[in-house]
Amino acid sequence: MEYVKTADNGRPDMRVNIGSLQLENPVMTASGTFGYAREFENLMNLHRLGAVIVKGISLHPRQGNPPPRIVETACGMLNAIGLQNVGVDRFIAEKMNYLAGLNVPVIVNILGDSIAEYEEITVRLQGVPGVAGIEVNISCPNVKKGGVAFGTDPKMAASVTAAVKARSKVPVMVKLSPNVSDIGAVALAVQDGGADSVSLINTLIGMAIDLKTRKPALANVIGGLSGPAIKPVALRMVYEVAKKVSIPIIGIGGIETAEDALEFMLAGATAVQVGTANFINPRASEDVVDGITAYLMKEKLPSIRSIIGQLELS
Amino acid sequence: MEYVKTADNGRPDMRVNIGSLQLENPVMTASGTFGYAREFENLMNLHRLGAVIVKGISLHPRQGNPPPRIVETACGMLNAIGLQNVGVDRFIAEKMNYLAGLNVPVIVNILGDSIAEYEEITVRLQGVPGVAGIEVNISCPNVKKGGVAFGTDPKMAASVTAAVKARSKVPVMVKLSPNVSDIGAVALAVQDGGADSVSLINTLIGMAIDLKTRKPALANVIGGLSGPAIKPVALRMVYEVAKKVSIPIIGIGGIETAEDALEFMLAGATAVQVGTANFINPRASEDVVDGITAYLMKEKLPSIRSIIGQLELS
Amino acid sequence: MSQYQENATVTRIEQLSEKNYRLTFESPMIAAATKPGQFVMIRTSIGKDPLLRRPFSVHQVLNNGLIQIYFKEVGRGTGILGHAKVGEKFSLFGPLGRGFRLSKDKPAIIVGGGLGIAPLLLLLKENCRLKKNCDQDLVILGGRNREEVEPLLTDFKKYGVTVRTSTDDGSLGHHGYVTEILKSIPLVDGCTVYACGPEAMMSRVAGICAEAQIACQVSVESVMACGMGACLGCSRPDNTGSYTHVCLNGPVFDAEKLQWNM
Amino acid sequence: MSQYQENATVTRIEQLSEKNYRLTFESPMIAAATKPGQFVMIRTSIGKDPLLRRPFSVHQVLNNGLIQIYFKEVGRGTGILGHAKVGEKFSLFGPLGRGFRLSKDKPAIIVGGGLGIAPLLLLLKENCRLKKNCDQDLVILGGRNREEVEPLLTDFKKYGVTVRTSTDDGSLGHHGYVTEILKSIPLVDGCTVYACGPEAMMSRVAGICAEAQIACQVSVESVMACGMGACLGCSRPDNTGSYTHVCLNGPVFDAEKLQWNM
Ligand SMILES: Cc1cc2nc3c(=O)[nH]c(=O)nc-3n(C[C@H](O)[C@H](O)[C@H](O)COP(=O)(O)OP(=O)(O)OC[C@H]3O[C@@H](n4cnc5c(N)ncnc54)[C@H](O)[C@@H]3O)c2cc1C
Ligand SMILES: Cc1cc2nc3c(=O)[nH]c(=O)nc-3n(C[C@H](O)[C@H](O)[C@H](O)COP(=O)(O)OP(=O)(O)OC[C@H]3O[C@@H](n4cnc5c(N)ncnc54)[C@H](O)[C@@H]3O)c2cc1C
Ligand SMILES: Cc1cc2nc3c(=O)[nH]c(=O)nc-3n(C[C@H](O)[C@H](O)[C@H](O)COP(=O)(O)O)c2cc1C
Ligand SMILES: Cc1cc2nc3c(=O)[nH]c(=O)nc-3n(C[C@H](O)[C@H](O)[C@H](O)COP(=O)(O)O)c2cc1C
Ligand code: FES
Ligand code: FES
Repeated sequence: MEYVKTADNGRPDMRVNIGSLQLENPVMTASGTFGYAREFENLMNLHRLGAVIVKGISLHPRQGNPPPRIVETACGMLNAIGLQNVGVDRFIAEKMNYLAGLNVPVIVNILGDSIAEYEEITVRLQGVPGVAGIEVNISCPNVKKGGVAFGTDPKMAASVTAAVKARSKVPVMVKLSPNVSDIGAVALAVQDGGADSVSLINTLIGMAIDLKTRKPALANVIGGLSGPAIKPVALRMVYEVAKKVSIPIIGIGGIETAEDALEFMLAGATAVQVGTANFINPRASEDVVDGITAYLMKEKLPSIRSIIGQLELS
Repeated sequence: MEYVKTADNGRPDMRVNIGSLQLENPVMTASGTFGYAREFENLMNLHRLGAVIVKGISLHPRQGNPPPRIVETACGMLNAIGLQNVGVDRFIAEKMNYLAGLNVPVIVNILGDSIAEYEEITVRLQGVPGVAGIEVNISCPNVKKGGVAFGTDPKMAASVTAAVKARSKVPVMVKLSPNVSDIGAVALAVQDGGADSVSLINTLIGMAIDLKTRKPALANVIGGLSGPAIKPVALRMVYEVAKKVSIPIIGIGGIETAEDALEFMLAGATAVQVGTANFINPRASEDVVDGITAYLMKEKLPSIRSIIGQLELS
Repeated sequence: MSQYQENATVTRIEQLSEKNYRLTFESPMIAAATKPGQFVMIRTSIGKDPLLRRPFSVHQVLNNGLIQIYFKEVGRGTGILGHAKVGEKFSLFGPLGRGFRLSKDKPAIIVGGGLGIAPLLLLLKENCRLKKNCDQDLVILGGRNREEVEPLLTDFKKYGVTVRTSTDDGSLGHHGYVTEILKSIPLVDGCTVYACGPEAMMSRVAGICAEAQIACQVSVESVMACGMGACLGCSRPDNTGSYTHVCLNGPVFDAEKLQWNM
Repeated sequence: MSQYQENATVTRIEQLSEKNYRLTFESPMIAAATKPGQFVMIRTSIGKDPLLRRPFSVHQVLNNGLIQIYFKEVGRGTGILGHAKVGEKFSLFGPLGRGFRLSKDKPAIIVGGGLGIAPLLLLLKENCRLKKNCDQDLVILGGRNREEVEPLLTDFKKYGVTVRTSTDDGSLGHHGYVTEILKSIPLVDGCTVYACGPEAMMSRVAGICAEAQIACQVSVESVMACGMGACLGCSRPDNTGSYTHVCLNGPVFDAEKLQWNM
């Protein structure tokens, strides 16, 4: 990796590379927690993000699950949105124009029910101005078909990766599911499949029950657990994957503050994604950027890259 | 199952059967969170428990991990006790006498590095007065050898179960790890191996980092996540396993109150274990017993058994 | 459509009945931007539990940048707010959502049940300001008992509007439901019914208005994570067989645009 | 060895320096049972976060069932306690652990550094009560600066004992460490040193006492989940190459029984 020092303004160098993707800073927004970015334009400075990852896009529009779709749990939340989205064509037509106008790389999170669907979405996204990368969601627990299997079986994960990679000119990030016995094995398979990077973790599969009604709290019965509650699991998985793969890792799971983000980077993440925290503090991702900068200045570290993987084991 | 109504005192019938084990109520204490019960004798009425499960016992004494062994996380905690225990012989000699004097079934949680070790501990526990059951820990994430593999691979899990079962005259409960892709498959294997019941979940593997020192917060680097944070994952797994197996299920994970316990029972658990909550409220397990009784009376339900698995799906 | 995160200080606490509270916050930016029917998301804890913000309709906007919410203690979040102290600060985020569409010359019938009364005071205020004179308008407020309804009456009556009441136990006004009052009055052509209350009540109001072929706007609830369109959690079936989102397209909807279980 | 969970009311709050507070609780059962060096576990949140109780040495036992803790605001739990209001209730659990072993006729040298001063006031009180006269005894208190040490001096001095002080910045007493004072005084045969403070300080005290061959009791810390022997989380290397548990066998240990990094 080669970083040209553009300006010597005394501020720490926040740039990181995710494969060929160069980011001004390591803070992205997690898919499904930041809408299509525009929702946040009055609430924060979108241009200060490292990258924007948009809500998962499928080949055809999806209506999503009936309500209730969310329920709060201890220090976390469950969601079963059911991947509601407008489909790749309307996404390109209606959302990409605005996104392309942002000064930050836009990464499109995609999901399919079959390898053919993943391929087709990838093909349609090629050449669309503003699409800087693809994040392949092989881990969504909410849809009965596809999702779970792709992310759980290393061979399947490698196949999807290879299929998307073969059709993509932009870098491919594969998003791993935590609901597996050996996430390191899946990460390795995905690396072998050609992934430029891996992001982790997606949500843990969970459930909540309303004792009053004796019904599941979510209409979909099960949902994805996110938020601070899952951070210890996410950190452990990033650490585990970092020992296995050589491609960059993007850490996700319960990140609310710069401290959280820096912990993920110490564990081996090159960048991070802020998810559920956006709901609680719409400025969370920008606050994380500010906080990392402040930390580096306080610690007199010239570059964020000197943090990555620097966990000290005694 | 056959329940003789002993007294018609207007109070709900709290009895449940775990295979041939008859419990006065469905509330047990989780292994490793209740010492050897005696620690709590001045703090609650031990005789009111459904069962006591003691700290995991190995063939030989184990010193456990260096400190720090615990760290708090969002709505949870990580522990890496490292299965410190006095070994099965000293356990029998020093602890069982007191435990046998309690008016409640005592279930001994065991763990080994090999099938032979599990067998040997089982053999030594046979005929010891007061030992009402064995809980086989195939899921502990803290010890490098053994633990993880047994709980992750359905075949291995079945083998351990069969080996212990073959040598035990008392009922065998197998405690499942949540760190797997398909807990239903492991549960089924364990049932096929002859388990009388399954208990779940053990802790999720997690990690915490101290940004100030840039070191892992636990000396053991990784540890087991417990407490309210994991409850949604535990509930989901109980629900999933209940759809697969026909043997009784004991629900564990973040249970603090009677409401929590009742949710697990709706999801399909015949009984529950109270773990981390014992640290916060030493009376937690007795409070859960009281709370369940109060709930049944309020709802005018004559028996706790009418709750089990009664989750309403619309 | 500007929204703000404000660290708002509690300036006044009124316990209006056993579980119902009215809190006044100093929140000048949100106060200046709020329209009737919009809501705020309030962070109730300093820790990570309860994690999510809680949605509350803006009940009143007062001078000097003050806003009020009127709420019932039903769980942990509202429990924390119910025990707030003057001087305490909470993070408010808003104003959010689409509020009521007011009309200068159409008679308004404002129907509130229980805590659904909350957004209607600001609605009435704006309605009367717009019309200068609102003596053609009617307010119907209902609740479980006198304690729940009476404390709010003066605030509504000060706008010179006719206020009728009902209570489930008959302790104040009509013994029964607000919908029975609504049903009993002549619904003049061109008038608009504005309603907020329990789902069953609104469903009934929607039915009455559909039958009488008059406009009906309802403010509905939904669980919410973000309150601003980012999570897609607040879905509600609409009349097309698809879902609409309460935080973005509501909380106020034309009743006919929603699906009702009648 | 009776322990209690008590819902204790805060009756007094003293901010002794920038981050250091002294809280008085009405906790009659714990107050009656506490011996010097024992501690209580306090639940700081009403929600599930922070989840675990926090350990604090009992600083003083007063009349009328009151106990005090003296603590520094270092994180979320102590942050909540630092912002407590008179009348607020917290769940206290205690008394826990093994305290100091006092002796009626041996001179005592009591050495406290920083927040380690907390348990020493009750120790001194009991020590003087036991001996009737403690003018042979010596108290050495140290801290970062005058602000940290001075507010506690009157409380210690009222027992008629000699109190010497040190501060890191020299703003009060000896400019340097308490261990330098300890080192500089003659350690009479048969006296006991009681110490509580930062790890490095206690390690040094243990070394000085070992060299002088006099008894030394230290109160040490450890992360704790349960505080009562159930979790085995509070392990600390002892002098046998094994682990001891701070909550059960401590927090007060004979210094020679522990492993020290010197
Ligand atoms: C747009 C909007 C505006 C609202 N305005 C008001 C208002 O002005 N005044 C007011 O009192 N409430 C209002 N609510 C409802 C309010 O948000 C909930 O009462 C609150 O979130 C409950 O939080 P809690 O932590 O106290 O309850 P929780 O601990 O989360 O839940 C406790 C109990 O309350 C129930 N509950 C949770 N959320 C709701 C809800 N949205 N409606 C009804 N019951 C619920 C739960 O099912 C549970 O049984 C509004 C909701 C929305 C979506
Ligand atoms: C037996 C015993 C008695 C104690 N008595 C006192 C006392 O009388 N007065 C007092 O002020 N403190 C005392 N402590 C320490 C006190 O328990 C901690 O300061 C407190 O738990 C911190 O909680 P927190 O939520 O504010 O900090 P957290 O948010 O948990 O942590 C914030 C920071 O404080 C550090 N920290 C956490 N625990 C400790 C600890 N045990 N010691 C030092 N730093 C810690 C963390 O590493 C972190 O950097 C005692 C500890 C023990 C074990
Ligand atoms: C409401 C919601 C919707 C989500 N939708 C998606 C999605 O469409 N695609 C995806 O890959 N992940 C999705 N996620 C997962 C997040 O991107 C993220 O991986 C997860 O929430 C963990 O991070 P957090 O704890 O910071 O939220 C969603 C999460 C939430 C809470
Ligand atoms: C400190 C600690 C020690 C534990 N030790 C054991 C053990 O020895 N054997 C075992 O099977 N589980 C052990 N567990 C796991 C618990 O029994 C339980 O499965 C887990 O904590 C989840 O339940 P909870 O969330 O209610 O704590 C331990 C848990 C904790 C917190
Ligand atoms: S609450 Fe998040 S989209 Fe409506
Ligand atoms: S703190 Fe749990 S055993 Fe000491």
